[in-house]
Amino acid sequence: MAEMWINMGPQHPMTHGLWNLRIKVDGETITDAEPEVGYLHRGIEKICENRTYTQILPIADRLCYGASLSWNHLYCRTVEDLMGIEVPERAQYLRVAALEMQRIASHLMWLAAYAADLGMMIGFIYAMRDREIFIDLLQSLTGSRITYNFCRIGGVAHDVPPDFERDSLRACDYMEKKIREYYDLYEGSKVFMMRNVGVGVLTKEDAMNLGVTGPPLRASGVRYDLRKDMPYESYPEIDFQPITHPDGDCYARYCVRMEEMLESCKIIRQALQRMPKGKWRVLAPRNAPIGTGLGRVEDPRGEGMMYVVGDGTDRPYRLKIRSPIFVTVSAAKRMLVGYKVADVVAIMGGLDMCIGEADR
Amino acid sequence: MNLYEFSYGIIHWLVDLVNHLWYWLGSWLPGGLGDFFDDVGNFAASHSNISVFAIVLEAIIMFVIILVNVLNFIWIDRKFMGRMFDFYGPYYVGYRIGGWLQNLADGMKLFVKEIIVPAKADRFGYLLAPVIFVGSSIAILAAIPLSPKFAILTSPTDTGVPAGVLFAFAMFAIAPFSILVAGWASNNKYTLIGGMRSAAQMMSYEIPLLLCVASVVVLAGGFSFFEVVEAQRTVWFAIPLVIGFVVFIICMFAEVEVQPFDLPEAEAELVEGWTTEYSGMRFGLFMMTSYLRGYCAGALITALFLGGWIGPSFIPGPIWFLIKAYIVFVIVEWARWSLPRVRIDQLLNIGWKRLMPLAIVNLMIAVALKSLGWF
Amino acid sequence: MAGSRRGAPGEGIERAPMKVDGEADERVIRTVIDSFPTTVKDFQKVGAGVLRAKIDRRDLFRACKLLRDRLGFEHISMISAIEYADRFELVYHIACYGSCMLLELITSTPKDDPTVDSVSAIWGGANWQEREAFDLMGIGFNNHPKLERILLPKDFMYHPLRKEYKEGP
Amino acid sequence: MTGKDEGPSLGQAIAFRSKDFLKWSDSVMEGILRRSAVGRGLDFLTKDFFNWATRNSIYPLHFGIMCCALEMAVASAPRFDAQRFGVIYRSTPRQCDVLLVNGPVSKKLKPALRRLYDQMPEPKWVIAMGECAISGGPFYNSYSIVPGVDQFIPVDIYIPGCPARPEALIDGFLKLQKLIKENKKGLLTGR
Repeated sequence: MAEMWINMGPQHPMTHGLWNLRIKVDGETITDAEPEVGYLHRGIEKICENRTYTQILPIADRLCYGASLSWNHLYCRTVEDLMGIEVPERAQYLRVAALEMQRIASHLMWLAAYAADLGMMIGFIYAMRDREIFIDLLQSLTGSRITYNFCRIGGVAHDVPPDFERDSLRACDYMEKKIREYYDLYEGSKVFMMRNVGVGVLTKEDAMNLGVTGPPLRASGVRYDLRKDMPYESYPEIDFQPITHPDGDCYARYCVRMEEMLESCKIIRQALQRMPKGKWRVLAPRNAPIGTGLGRVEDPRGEGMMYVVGDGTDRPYRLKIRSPIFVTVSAAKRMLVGYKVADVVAIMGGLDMCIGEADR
Repeated sequence: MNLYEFSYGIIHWLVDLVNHLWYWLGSWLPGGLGDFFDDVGNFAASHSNISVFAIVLEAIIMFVIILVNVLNFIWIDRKFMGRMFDFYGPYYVGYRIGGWLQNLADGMKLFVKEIIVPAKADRFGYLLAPVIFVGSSIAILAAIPLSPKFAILTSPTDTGVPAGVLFAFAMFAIAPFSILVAGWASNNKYTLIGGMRSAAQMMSYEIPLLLCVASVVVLAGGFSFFEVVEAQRTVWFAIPLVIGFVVFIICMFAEVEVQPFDLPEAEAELVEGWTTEYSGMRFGLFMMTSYLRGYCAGALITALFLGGWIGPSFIPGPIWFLIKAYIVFVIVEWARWSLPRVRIDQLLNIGWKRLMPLAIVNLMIAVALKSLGWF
Repeated sequence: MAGSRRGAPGEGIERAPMKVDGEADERVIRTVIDSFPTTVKDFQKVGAGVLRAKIDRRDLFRACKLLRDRLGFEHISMISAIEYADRFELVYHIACYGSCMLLELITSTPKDDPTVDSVSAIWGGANWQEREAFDLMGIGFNNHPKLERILLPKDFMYHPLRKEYKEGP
Repeated sequence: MTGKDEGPSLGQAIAFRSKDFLKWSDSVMEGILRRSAVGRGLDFLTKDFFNWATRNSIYPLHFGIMCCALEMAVASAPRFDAQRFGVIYRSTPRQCDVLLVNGPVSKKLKPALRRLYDQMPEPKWVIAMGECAISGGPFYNSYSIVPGVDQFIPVDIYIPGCPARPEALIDGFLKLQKLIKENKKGLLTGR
């Protein structure tokens, strides 16, 4: 049959967000794939050059709306590195706890979208329902559901609400029970396994060379987790295990993310128990010194980086944002070629696309 | 007093009423014209004419009852999905009757939508496809009797459509042709792939399906629904032909395009599959007909395997038939909402490698049972 | 059956001790300085596990090849383009999974001729980042497989991140 | 064959080509239904019923741009259930009534969004959800964002909030229902 370019256009239920995948199809098998991004490009780096350091905080939230707290925290770390500020102990533990809750909420959002793509409406509904618990926790801590604006340069916005620790420990117990139930729901169904095992295999060398980071990289067998290998905040004091899986197919990415949710529950417990009393914020100066600042954080989707160049005024001279999804999508062709049209959904769903950060 | 006599009586009463007026009118007119009026009156009251209209009335009654059931199916489907998914389902539309009017609102809204025919679409095929799809699906209802007395009969002593089972499955098999035409005619890549997939899916599931039907007919000894159900008087065919029962249900999933085999309208990959370009009432027809085929699947399963209207006598026959059809439909919905979608090549593998041998084994069992004389 | 097929955590390549110091750093600095004595300037350690070096743009490609092949820097994290008054600066952040190090390689190009050799032949991950640098900042990458706009519509006239491009709808 | 352009009067019996006959019969039916008392009567009878039906089954388009898309997904999940009001997300513009714009519209997306709007069948509405859709939100002075969807698509309902909460989205749907109820128009005569 003649080769045919299919345009899985900007508006397509499979694309969670706005990007376009042009695949060349010979019958049902894919012979060529060309992702196209840029539909959500808001020119954030240009906007940031005309705003003061504190005005950029809400913008950093809206980079990736799936895990906005981790991008807010990444921006604060970058500017703290530029200004050379040391964040107090309590703020570090508070940030770690909030980041891990955001990771669980982000992974549950991914699980909901992934199940809906494969046609499993029940997976979408259960994951959405359980995500609401963590959204409520973060709402009690920060005040809003999606874009939190919780971190400040030099610490955290405000202290913990009363009995926040009790609620979050209860939520973690509930989550661990639920994930056992998800294992039966997902791996129990033969159809789910048929759609996932051996689909979209990414070998270890390809993953490393193509710049894939985060869960898809660890699913290909590379044991690299920024929280462990280049620790920041109070992660060195917390013991947890980075999750890897040797296969590198869609099932491996699913397993890595499910196990990471369990790890996050453990981290939240340790962080909340070890959180010392005391100040939760240090006042930062208005103008940043001349120099550069680098922030490198393990975002639920991969390695988020920011590089800021200060020029002595209260506005950054240049703020460069490295988005994990922007680079992982460029590796889409290697994962897609040779599989069926129906597998595009499973493979692209496995990458947990968040176009907000990819297009900046 | 079966449905035929009932509708015959109504038509007869109606014709008499009109004839009185007609003859009175005829008597006023001068000679030639008056005779013409008398001849028309006599012809109207003749047996052949009344029986034709009786059958038409039968079809209307049957169709209306089934449509009400299909609307009920849609409501049950959304309410049951709600219960499975922790939310209410339709609630505020038709508040006091639990949201039952939601389907009516969905259907009627589509009446007032603008009718769009895509510019480069092949008009003839685009307009023909819904007609065939809906027509063939509704034709199946004519063949499926709810009970000996409640079926489309052509004479008081008639036993339904002579080869009812064959006719039902023939009508069932026309739909993929119309899906292919719809997919091709709406000039859109997604619908083309959706149409191809549905043709491949139907082909690979038609044969195991008909093998199971063959095994039932071998045991029952006749092609008409009445003989099949009467033969199940002692034991339902689901008991001896368990393999056939399971294979039949799986094939019905594929024929009616329910979730595990939902390929032609795969939500996530092909936008809406072959109904992408249809809007307004044509899309309404497609949606309503897919539930109608859901009912037909349920009805065929109950008629062939679960002993259609056979049940303890305190509930009349048709009600038994409908109860079983509802139960089968709920089970189909249960699987529909909890299983992900199968890929097209896995689907074909299941069809050819798994279901085909099972269906043949089931046919052998049926022949063995028949030759042993137990049935 | 739940998760029986999952690999035990901890497989995959063995990684160096968490705190990065001692010979892993020194080896990198020594080999790079030996092979590029003239063009590598002020190679220094910045914080835990982060190195910084300036290099001339002509040796960039060979230096990156050396880094990947012999020193195990498999992952290119970020390519940032910065416009100063007199020059364009390109900062390459290159990460090494084995010994958890991050190298900040800084090259600069004159203002009128902002072109650099493309490293997408060495690391596949650099492909799109270089296209983005071209798209927003207007820096040319020689022998890049497909150098065209990626984020902005194809018919966009300017390079928005340049200082002289005043923003506005 | 007919020659005259306004078509033959009712009395003359003239042979037609099929296309002309269709046009002629349309114009006759048009006369009977639209302009005469029959049309007004029919409208009077069916106006309320069809309006009730359109109100109670709103199908928004499954189309997410940014953070408000998450809130749209949550609105259809168990906690804030939009299905109670008959709101189901369809994925093709052909079968939708409402275009829910829930994020900033970049210049690259503008033609695609306009084409989506044109593909939707006629009784259609647009809901601008979230600050980005209403006025470009935090990115109002960006070089690649269209500040506000109403610059190229007529918008009916504005839902403030960044991101707009799911309850606000469902309240937006209810307001849309009130809007449909207010400007109730007959199907044939448009009165």
